[in-house]
Amino acid sequence: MLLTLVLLPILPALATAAFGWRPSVAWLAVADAACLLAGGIWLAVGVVDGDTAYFGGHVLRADALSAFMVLVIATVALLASWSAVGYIRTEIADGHTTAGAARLFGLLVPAFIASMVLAILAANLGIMWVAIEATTIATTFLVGHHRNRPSLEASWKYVIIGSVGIVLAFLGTVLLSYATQHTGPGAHSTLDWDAMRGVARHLDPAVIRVAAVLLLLGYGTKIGLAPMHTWLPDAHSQAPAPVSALMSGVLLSVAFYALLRIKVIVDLALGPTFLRNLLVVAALLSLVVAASLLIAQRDYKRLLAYSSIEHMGLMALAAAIGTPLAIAALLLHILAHALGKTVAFLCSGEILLAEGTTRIAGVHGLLARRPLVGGSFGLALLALLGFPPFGLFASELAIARAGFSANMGWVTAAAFSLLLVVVAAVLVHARSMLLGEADTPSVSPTSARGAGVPLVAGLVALAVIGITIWPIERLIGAAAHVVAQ
Amino acid sequence: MNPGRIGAVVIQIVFVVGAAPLLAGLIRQVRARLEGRVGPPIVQPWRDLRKLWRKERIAPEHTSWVFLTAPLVLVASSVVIAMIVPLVTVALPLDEVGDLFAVVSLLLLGTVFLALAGLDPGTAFGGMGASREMTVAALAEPTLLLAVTALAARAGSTNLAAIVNAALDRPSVVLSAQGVFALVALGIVTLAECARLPVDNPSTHLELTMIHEAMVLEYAGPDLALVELAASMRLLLFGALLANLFAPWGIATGTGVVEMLAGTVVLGMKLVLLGAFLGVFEVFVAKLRLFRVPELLAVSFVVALVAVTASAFLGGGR
Amino acid sequence: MYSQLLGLAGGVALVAAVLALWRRSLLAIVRILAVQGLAIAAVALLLGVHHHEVAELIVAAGVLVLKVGVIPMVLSRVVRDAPNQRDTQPSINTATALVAAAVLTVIAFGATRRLVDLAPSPESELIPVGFAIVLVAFFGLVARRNALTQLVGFLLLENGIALVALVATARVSLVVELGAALDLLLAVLVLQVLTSRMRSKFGALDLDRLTELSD
Amino acid sequence: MGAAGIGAGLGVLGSGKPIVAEFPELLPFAGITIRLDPLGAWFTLTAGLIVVAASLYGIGYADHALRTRAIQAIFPLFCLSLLLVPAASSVSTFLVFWELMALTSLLLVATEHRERASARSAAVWYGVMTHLGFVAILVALALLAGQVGGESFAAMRAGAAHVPAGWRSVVFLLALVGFGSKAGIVPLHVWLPRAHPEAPSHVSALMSGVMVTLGVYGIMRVGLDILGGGPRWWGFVVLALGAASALFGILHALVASDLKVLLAYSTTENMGLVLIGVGGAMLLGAEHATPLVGVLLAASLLLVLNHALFKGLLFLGAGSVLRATGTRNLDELGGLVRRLPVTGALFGVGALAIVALPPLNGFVSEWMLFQGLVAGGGSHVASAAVTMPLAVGVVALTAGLAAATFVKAFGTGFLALPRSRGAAEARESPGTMLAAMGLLGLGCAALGVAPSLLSTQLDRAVRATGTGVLHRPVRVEGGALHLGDVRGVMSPTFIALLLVGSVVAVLVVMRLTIAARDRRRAENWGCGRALQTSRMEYTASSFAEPLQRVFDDVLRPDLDIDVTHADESRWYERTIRLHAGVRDGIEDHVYQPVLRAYRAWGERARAVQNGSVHRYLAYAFVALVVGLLVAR
Repeated sequence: MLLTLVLLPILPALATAAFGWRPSVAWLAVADAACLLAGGIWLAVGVVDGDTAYFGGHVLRADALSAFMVLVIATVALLASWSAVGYIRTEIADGHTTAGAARLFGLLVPAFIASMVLAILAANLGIMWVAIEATTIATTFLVGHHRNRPSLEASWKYVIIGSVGIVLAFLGTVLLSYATQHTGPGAHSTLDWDAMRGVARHLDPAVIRVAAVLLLLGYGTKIGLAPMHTWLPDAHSQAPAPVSALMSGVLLSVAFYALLRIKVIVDLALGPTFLRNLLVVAALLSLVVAASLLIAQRDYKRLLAYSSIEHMGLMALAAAIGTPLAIAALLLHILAHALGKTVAFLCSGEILLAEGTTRIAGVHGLLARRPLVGGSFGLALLALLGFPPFGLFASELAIARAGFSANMGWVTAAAFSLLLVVVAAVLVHARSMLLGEADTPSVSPTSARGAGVPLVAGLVALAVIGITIWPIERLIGAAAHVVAQ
Repeated sequence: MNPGRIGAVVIQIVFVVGAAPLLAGLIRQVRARLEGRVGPPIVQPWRDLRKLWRKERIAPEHTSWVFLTAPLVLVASSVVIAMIVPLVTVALPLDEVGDLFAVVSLLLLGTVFLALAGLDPGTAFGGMGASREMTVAALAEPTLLLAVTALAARAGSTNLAAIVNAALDRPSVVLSAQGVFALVALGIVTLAECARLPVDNPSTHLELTMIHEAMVLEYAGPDLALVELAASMRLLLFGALLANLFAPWGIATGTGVVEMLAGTVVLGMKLVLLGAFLGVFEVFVAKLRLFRVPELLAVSFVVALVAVTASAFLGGGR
Repeated sequence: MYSQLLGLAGGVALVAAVLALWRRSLLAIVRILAVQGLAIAAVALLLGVHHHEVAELIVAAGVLVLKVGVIPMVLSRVVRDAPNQRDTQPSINTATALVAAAVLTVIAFGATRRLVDLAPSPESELIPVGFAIVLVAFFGLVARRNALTQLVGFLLLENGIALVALVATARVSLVVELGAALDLLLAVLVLQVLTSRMRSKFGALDLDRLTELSD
Repeated sequence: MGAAGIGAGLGVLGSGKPIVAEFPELLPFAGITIRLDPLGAWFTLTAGLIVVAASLYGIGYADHALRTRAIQAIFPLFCLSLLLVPAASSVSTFLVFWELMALTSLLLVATEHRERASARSAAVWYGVMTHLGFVAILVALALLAGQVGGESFAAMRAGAAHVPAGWRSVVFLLALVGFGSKAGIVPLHVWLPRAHPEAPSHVSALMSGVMVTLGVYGIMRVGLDILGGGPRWWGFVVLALGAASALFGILHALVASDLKVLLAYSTTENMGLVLIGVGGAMLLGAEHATPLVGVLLAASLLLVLNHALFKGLLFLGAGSVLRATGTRNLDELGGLVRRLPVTGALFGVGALAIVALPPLNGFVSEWMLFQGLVAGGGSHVASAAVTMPLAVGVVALTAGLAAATFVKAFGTGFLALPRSRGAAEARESPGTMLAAMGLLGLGCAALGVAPSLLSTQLDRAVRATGTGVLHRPVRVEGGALHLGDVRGVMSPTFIALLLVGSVVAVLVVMRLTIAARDRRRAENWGCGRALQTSRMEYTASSFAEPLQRVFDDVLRPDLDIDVTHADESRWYERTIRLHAGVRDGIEDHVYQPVLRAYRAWGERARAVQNGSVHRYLAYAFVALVVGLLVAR
């Protein structure tokens, strides 16, 4: 079962390899993502009561947390691949993409999704690391999809900074293993998460401290926490919109998932304070950076990227708080952010196709000219700013409550004050893009038919989880229980 | 409600309506004498009113119902005040209907309607008069309310009967510092509200200086009569209020016929004195420049504020 | 003898990292990388021999092929194609860089002393060396302006980590080790492809030109 | 929906029993818990009344505004959130409704973004200010919830007494900032005169009439009910803010020439008055002068309801004017009372009510406020003895200026001659709009004439504030209004009767004694001029000029005169252009520097992300070194 989940996403890649990129293959990817979603639901039903599923001894494992993440990945994959059908078709029609690049796209996106699923389901922290590093490799060429100077620059920065970060995580993983080796007589080194958790209380604090720093820096790079966030705006703004959606919506969260797994071990070994302090610093730094750079932002895709940094900062805050409520809120935040950011990036893709520019100053009166895309974009931005009824409101509210209950009032207050700056900045930019009269007639072709479906579906889902989460409430509860016991 | 108390109300209305033009005439007479003129007789205002009453009713072009209702409201509000303010007797049946705040608001109601009527015909003078009137009213209103507060703090109630009774019981509270302050403040406001010198000159028709007269420029015939009557009623009411609040002695405390007659006479005497004083005063002051008027009102505001704080600190009658 | 040899290999690796900071010729830097790879392979070999572990021997062979053979070869081919074989002026001058390297080494030793204390042995004595290589190589990454030197810097850094991984964990599963190596190889290939694309788009490998994306 | 609100409000106020409902499966991690107590019910009632009128109005108004379906769908959501905010009984529930209200109103403010840039910038101002408020409220409530270990209002109420005094004050001040920004309290009012005018008028009516009062609700709920009052200085702060808002608001309303801006500033003024009442109550509450506390709170609550009625009416009237003439500028209106007789008359009613003239509802609440303040000044509480008279002075000054303001608004807008073609060709609005206004006008009159209609309800609401007010602060006996132990008595009913009676009496006398029955239309006296045109009229700006001159130290008007000279000689002017205006001083001196700093910060921050991969790596490198040093 678990193996199927890992291999399932590969299917469209094989099809692409065989037939090249064509709409039918792209629709296969959509169907495939739907299957993945179904598989995720099936998995979730199995583990919702706190059970753990294994495959091949201790190669793959899935508990509620993993099942939840699979659901997130599958949901975003569904939306993104749906939108990719029209996106790539339009790009080919406009001459922005060659058949070869499209084929590469069709190959790499499934590989990317598969490696994310592997990272989630890996029982071994080492394999998890390998899978996450694999995502970097798979996405590098996706970032460079357009093969022009900016995208090349972005992919260089992405791969250099990302790789440097991730090898630090490897170093940290090695140190974890080193520590497990010396927990007592007869101990042997392991990277199996269950086994590590078993011996976590006996791990050497000094080693774990160094390991924790390295792992935080390493996975923090992939998560996009300041000050290792620097690649993120470039990569997310240059990648094709469906890839941006996947990267921003889930890749960051998958890295965060890795950090959560680490956190369990580290907290057991050191108590919660050490990692909490580090996370608080990273969270506040991320929020400061995101807020500051949003103020004078000129590019709407970069704006979304900084918004991702902001949300990762919030998640880091939630992780720092670490109470069951905070972790549950963190998970909901992951899901909600994934949906919101996916919709926002998909909209940005439509806008780019239509307007031919990613400059904020180059887009006017979008609501008047393209009500569907403009409206979806606006609503997605509002959702990302944390307005109800969207899911991010519920999760941010819960994070705030958890923060104040956990005696982290000052930090939480500071974080939410920074969110105010974010709101101000984003609203100003949204005004200049969305509002106003349609002064210039739209010259470029209207977006592909059906392009609005994933947008609306994403927004509806986002609103629904803001209002009620009863279908997945137990799953989230069980998943939070994995992290915060 | 016994007939005596209803009678008291009737007496008050009749007194106010009847004596108001006379008071205006008295002031004019005093002024004329002091200026060395013979002056019109004291009943001249009544004669004017009668003359106006017989004239044709005229509505200027472009005016609306506001213009027509304003005189009615103006008179009606003054009549209502006449019914609830203790002028002749303290034992009014309608005392619970309104207190000093209500009186002030009723006065303002009239002012507002008159100002609106000034704007209604759309002439430059009407607008100018309304603008100035509201400027003065806006600044006089707070003084008035503060003075009321000072008086109320003294008596522990804003109801007029209570204030007057308190002064009757303990004359000392009137003859105190805060009493004097409140008197001064109310005096100044009276001049402003009734459009007397030095705020406004009731006898001028020079465009640049007039306030009240500019507003009512378009009125003619019976409507003008109502406006003039109401203006003099307001003057009388203010005067009577001043007199009864600061020198209530002589006012009837019951509703016996003799008692009330005495009260009426005493009130008449007080008003004659006050009118004479006002006449003399007007001879000796000149009209202020319009933009100096707010300064005068500011002074009265401060004085009223002092009165209030003083009464709060000194404990007043409590 | 075993511990001396281990120490020697570690020392060579560290010195290689420092030398890479100093040299400017691209070719020389690639050679330094190969030397460092050799030192790492030697460490793996020593470990394997000493502990009689076949797995370590396989790792040693893998390291030898990858870090001494394939990667330096690929790189030197790129270098030979390069129009200018010398790195441009680094953004930090060499003297300062060398002093910084010394300071970083001290920091690395200081920061990892407790790691050695956990299980003092000839192997764990190399952990600080590995950390020092990581820091020095990282510093080189920051200081160098050429895409190729940055790539080499990354590999140096990775070598440091590989050294730590070798000496710190006796039996990290082979799957993980292989997976990691494969990933790195891919990363290097990706970087190499990017380098050639960069040359065609930008005409040079000067990273200072990569500032179109800002804010 | 509005009717349901009224029903719920009246039901709770009538029976005194709260409506309780829980939906634990809604709103992740919190659940929705509803408990509508009499205090909340008072506000729900207020909201319900205006919602009914605004919705009715919207039927006719919608062809003018709210063209898209999406926007039309938002309006009911906004109404719903207004009705539900007072019913929330847990932090999360409250905040979700609160933000829903903010979001929907934000979208409604932006409705007319295609037409006007001012609507676009208003939306941004509003969005940011409302979020500022939200953050403050969130922090305040979450902080308190964290301190007491429960997020239901009941738990917070029970636990608040054990929270250290310092934290209580922090909570209170933050709540004051948050709710104050919603209530448009100076200096957090800047969004209000921007956003309220830009929204479609029936939305303005809801925002100005109901939404801002929910800010007051929040202050009452948190300050009085949950925290149970506090030290004396809380009252001082609220009182001072209220006084500043009242004066500032009315002065700017006085000089505003945009009808809806004028109304918006007047909202700030009225909220200031309400807060004077609340602040006075808190001040006296700290001294245990409970009977007066009840009186002042009753005055505040009644003013809230009254303000909703007349401000709703005025905004609806303004919308009707806007629809008919296409302009909100008073200097371009005029003569509308003949073109729009019903709108004109109803606007007049609203104007008289807001000036607090008998026999309308504004008078009753203002009278109660005065009585409370005067009695408070006379009480033996030293601090109150100093502040209350000052508060009376402020309220009094405000009342005077409000009279001038609304005489200006009604007089120049509806009377005299039309000053533009739009005004001259205005057409009366459809019946639904007029009915909506009529409803509110009726409400103003009914509450003005017979406050006994709601006196028991008001009484219950006051006692639900948890200030220990046990006896009845408001009683109506024999038509007369009695307040607690205040000795002042007044009967609005009788005043109304006497006024009407007197008018009728005068009419009868005139009818009996005057020979001439008909009126003759005659030309105005033109002082010798033949021509009488609208150009000669006093405009709104000129009307307010004398008072502006009086207060120019506060208002600091701009005055620019551009003179273009003729080529031949500089003694002959070709054109003279006068530009005069009053800018919001708080905006210029408080917000603009902040905005400049904000932008400068944004520009400076760009250097962080300058594109250099070396710099980026350096960040990570420094992080690594620092991290390793920390980990030691």
